[in-house]
Amino acid sequence: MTPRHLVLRAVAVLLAPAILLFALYVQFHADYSPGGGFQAGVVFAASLILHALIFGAGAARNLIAMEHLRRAMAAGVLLYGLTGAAGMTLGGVFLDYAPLAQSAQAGRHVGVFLVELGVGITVAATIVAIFRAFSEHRQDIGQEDW
Amino acid sequence: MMRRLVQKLAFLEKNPRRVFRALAALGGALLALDALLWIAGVYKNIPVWHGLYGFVMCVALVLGAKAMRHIVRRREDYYAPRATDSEEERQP
Amino acid sequence: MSETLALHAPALVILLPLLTAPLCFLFSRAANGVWATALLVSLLSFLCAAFLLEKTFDGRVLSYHFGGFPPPLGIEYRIDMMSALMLLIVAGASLLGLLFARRSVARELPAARQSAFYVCYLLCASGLLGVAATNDAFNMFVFLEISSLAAYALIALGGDRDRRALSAAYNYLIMGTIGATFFVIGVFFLYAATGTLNMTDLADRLHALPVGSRSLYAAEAFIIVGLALKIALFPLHVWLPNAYAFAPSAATVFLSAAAAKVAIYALVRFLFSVFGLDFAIGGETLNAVILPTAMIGMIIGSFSAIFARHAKRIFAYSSIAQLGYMMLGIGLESREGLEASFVYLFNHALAKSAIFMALGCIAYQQASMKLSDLHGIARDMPWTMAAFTIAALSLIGAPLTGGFIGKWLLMDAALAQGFWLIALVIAAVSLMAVLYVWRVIEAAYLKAPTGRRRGAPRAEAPRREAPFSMLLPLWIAALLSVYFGVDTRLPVGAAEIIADSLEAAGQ
Amino acid sequence: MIPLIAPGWLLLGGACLIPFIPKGAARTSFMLALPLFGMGLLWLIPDGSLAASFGGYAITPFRMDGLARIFCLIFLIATFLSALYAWHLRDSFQHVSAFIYAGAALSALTAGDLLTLFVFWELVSLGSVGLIWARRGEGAWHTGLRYLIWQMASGLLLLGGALFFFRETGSLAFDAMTLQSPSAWLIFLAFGIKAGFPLLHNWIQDAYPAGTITGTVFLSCFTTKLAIYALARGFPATEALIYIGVIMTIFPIFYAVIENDLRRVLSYSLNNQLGFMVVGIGIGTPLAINGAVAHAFCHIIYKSLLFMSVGAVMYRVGTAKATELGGLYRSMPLTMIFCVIAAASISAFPLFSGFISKSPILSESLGGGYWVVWFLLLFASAGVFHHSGIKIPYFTFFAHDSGRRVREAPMHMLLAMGIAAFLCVAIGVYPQALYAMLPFPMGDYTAYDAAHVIGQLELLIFSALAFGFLMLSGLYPPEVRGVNLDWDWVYRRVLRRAFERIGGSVLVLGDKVWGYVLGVWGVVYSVLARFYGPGGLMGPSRAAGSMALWTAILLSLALLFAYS
Repeated sequence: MTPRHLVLRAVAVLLAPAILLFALYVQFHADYSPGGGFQAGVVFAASLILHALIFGAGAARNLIAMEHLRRAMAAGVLLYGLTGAAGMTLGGVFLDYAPLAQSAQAGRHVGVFLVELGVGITVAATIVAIFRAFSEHRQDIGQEDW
Repeated sequence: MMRRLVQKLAFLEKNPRRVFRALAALGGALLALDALLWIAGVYKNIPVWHGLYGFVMCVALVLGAKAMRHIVRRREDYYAPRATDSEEERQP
Repeated sequence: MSETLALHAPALVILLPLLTAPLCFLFSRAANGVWATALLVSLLSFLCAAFLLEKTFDGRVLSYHFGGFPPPLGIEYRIDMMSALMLLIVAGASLLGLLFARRSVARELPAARQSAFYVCYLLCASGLLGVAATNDAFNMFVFLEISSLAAYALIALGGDRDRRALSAAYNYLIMGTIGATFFVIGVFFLYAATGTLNMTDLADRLHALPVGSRSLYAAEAFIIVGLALKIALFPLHVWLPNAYAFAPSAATVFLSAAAAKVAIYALVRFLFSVFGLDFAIGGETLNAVILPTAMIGMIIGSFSAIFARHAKRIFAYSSIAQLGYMMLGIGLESREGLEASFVYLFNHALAKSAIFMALGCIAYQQASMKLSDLHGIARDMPWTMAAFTIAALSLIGAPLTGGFIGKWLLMDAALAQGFWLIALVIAAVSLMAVLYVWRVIEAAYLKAPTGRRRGAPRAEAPRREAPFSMLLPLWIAALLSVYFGVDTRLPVGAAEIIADSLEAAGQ
Repeated sequence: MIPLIAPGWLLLGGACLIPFIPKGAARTSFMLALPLFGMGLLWLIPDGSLAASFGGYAITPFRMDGLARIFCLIFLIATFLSALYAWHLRDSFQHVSAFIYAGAALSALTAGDLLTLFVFWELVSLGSVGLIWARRGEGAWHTGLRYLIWQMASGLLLLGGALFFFRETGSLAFDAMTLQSPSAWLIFLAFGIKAGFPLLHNWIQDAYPAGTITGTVFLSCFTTKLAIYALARGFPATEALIYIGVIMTIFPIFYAVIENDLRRVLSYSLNNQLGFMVVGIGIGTPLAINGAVAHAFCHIIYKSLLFMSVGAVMYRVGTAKATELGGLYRSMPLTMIFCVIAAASISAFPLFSGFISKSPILSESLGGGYWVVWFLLLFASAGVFHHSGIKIPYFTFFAHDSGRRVREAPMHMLLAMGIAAFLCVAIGVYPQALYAMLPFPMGDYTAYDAAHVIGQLELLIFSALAFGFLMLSGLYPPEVRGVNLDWDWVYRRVLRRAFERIGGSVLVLGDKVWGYVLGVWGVVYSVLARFYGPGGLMGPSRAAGSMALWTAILLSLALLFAYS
């Protein structure tokens, strides 16, 4: 296979880590500055999608298997839910983070951090998965089958 | 006991007029008793009414029904096959 | 312990299935394991719902504040009698459906998709439970979407057996999305006008607003139409028959028992609790719209059922007719009407799930659900068809079954307002139900079984009775539908409380 | 002490157990024990009622008082006798049907409200139709359906009546009503169907001869007498009933005279006997009601005895048609004796049960000044004797010898018939025992005074003479095979033909119209298909597009309503 679009590939290789880093920034500074799990997840996914666009579906599959994406989707939701439930078991109500640490404020820090992380993971994984699903779609029902 | 009963009935069956005459005699006796009691003032019913009425109406009933039969009777399989009666189903 | 449970039950009833779903997705490969987990969780959820029902039976209202933020700031779950009854119906249907599902799913779905089925099932259940529990309009939308998306997937899973399931799911997806969009547009209008999403708070603020706010009228119109789509109210019912007919049997059981009912609940919640009957589309207008559409839906649904040839589709159309009954009670806008609707809803959930379970048992034994292929099936599957007959009697409204009390109350409610015509339509549609049920009974009991079918998809073993694990939930549902026809304390008692509170709110 | 289980519920519960008991002696003993237990319960249960709530309505699922008690007693006796008569039967379907039927009828007797009554009223229909369907065959199937439609119509009328009644009065209690509101008329009609009112009566003569041998014995006991009970409870002293009842006593006797199928003769005679009871209820004095109730009591015994004896003949010979029978006294003398006892009872010979129960009704019609009614009832009494008293035994056991030599009826049938015959005589000889159980006190009333006894004897003897005279003179119409058209001809033949005829022409017309519709639709479809069809403008699925259109229409309507 001869390498083509050398410029694009070079730029993508340079950009991708930066985008990932930015995604993490948006993720972890969300409680003080604009951002949050959702936005971070999208940004994160953008880098993976960029990778797939430039290097092709095969490379993307090698990078992260669909199986792992699915797991990540579920794991993110679970992280969110379990953090909420943890507040519940420790004496508060669902999504009440105050009991998570010594002081209420510290608890809320931990809680929001974990919850946003869960959101971020799920969103990133889902968006990549949707992209994959479309890009790898095979036509298995013909027009006339309807 | 049953056998004697059956024999007696068989005798009566062969002599229907005898049965009829016995019945008529019983009826006559009843009419007489009815009239006597009425004369004696035991009750105030109209005497012999029941007997005459019963006789006349029964004859009328049977003759009326006989006439009616001309209008309403149809062959037995009139409603077939959507009807059943008191007979074992016959094989076609 | 009881106090802790009372505190958390409103959240637990939904969170249990909601969190178990991704858990199952993450960790389990074996379908049986996922099934067992789902069953356990459904049971716990059902117990929570029963507990909540018991707690609210004296008219008490339980409130749960998410994250400790009091309403209207935070999201509130508010369990009153109506919510509790819906929770019980959904959780109960989910439990019965899961009991039924194991063998049915193992037969109908390829091994690779069986775990996915249970995950979607749990998600759908948690979504429906969430709609019933939440008191936050936007949160309701979210749960509505969770349940709908899961339902689309559930229906599409039938595609391995019958490709038409895919198209049915697609249609449902389009229509469901339109419905949800309309709903959320309505909610946004409300939010724009009042600045709150908490429904209790919404009701208060709406009534404080000057009359004649146009955006509120639009909001109500959008919400009614959006939910009508989810309910499959005539003429927006077209997606339903195929969706129910081609979904996997276990999915049909659950969806038919719970999905449309929850949408009805949401509609009642908005019409009576949030807007109130003196609002724009209320009172006379609502009468004029809902009553005729409900009646036409009843008649058209019944006719379609009479002429349908596919056993599952017969009862899918019958569902449209039956939903018409429930809407009729709501359209009457009286205490009696609402009471009748909820009793009907409860009993219909039982009877319909039993019927679809019976059909599922048949589907377990033979691929074709065409009426002509069911000839003489009662000889091979006597227990299945006996339970089917019992449930069908309840659907018709025979005395001593749950359906009877529902129809009786509905007719009584119609007569109470002098709607003779409606009472007559109810009676006529019941007779039509006799007709379509009779077609199935006739095929199953009276027709001689046809010989080997030509071109049968696979060499079929002789038909046998369905396995015990499928008959058990079927008989539970069938017997319950008789039990609640005799001992009416639970459905009628609950419906009375609901009607009282709605009447109070609607004034 | 109400928590004792009601006898009817006991029988219903028993009916559910029957299929699980092995066929044979165990099951039949169980079936005999049920009504005996029921009698024990009946004895233990005091008067009173049980209040309950059903779907928010106050109902009375159980009520016991004098009227209900005596009907319960006779229903239990009848169940016992019929079950004994059916000892030989090995058909689970019939067993269960019969006991559901009997249990439902008993439960309906003790229903204190219209809703409960309706429920068991329908269950009576369902249970009883099984006894007809058990004949198995196309004819029985259709007859059963016709029967069921009549019964269901009665049930629906009752349901509608109950609904309206509740709307009018706010209560569902089943007590005396007056024919002044639509609800009362609906309920009246519902009772009327089951009681065999004129023009609503045909199901009796249609269905009862179609039942199985043992099934018809059950059938003859419960349905119609339940209706009599309901009329006595709901519409006592309703004058219309007197005239309805008189017509019921008169017209069936004409049919009974010319009918060939003896079980159908008995069905007509049953209709005629119901007429006497309806008249009694219509007169409505305590004595007349007592008479009606007592007549129902005696009637159940002697009518079932008649059906049993004819059934026994049918069991041995295979037919119950007068043309095929005759001379059977040689083979079945005991059956003959029981049949004659029943015939004497239904004809109201003194010392037999019919006499002591019919006299109060006749006396009261005279006492109430209904002269014409009295004349007609007297005529009907003579007629009863003619067709049930003479015709049934005569053509079965005597007349011309059919040459059939069969065995006597089986032991259990003889036993059942013997008990019934004993009861017929016992009640006739010692009526005070029955009188004491009647709902109203009888005072010092006695049927046995000279006027009654002599008048009745005279009537009967001269009726017999008339029969003899007609037979000897050859005027009596010979027995011939055939069916006689009754009112049911209208719906079984005329309406059916008309329906087929009209249906045919509608179909022809419909085909033409349909042709045009299809033509137009073809054009419309091709246009629509261009837009909605596969690959068309609106995408691959037509349904989604049209649904979205509907959504838009509905939304605009809703908005229109909102802004209007």
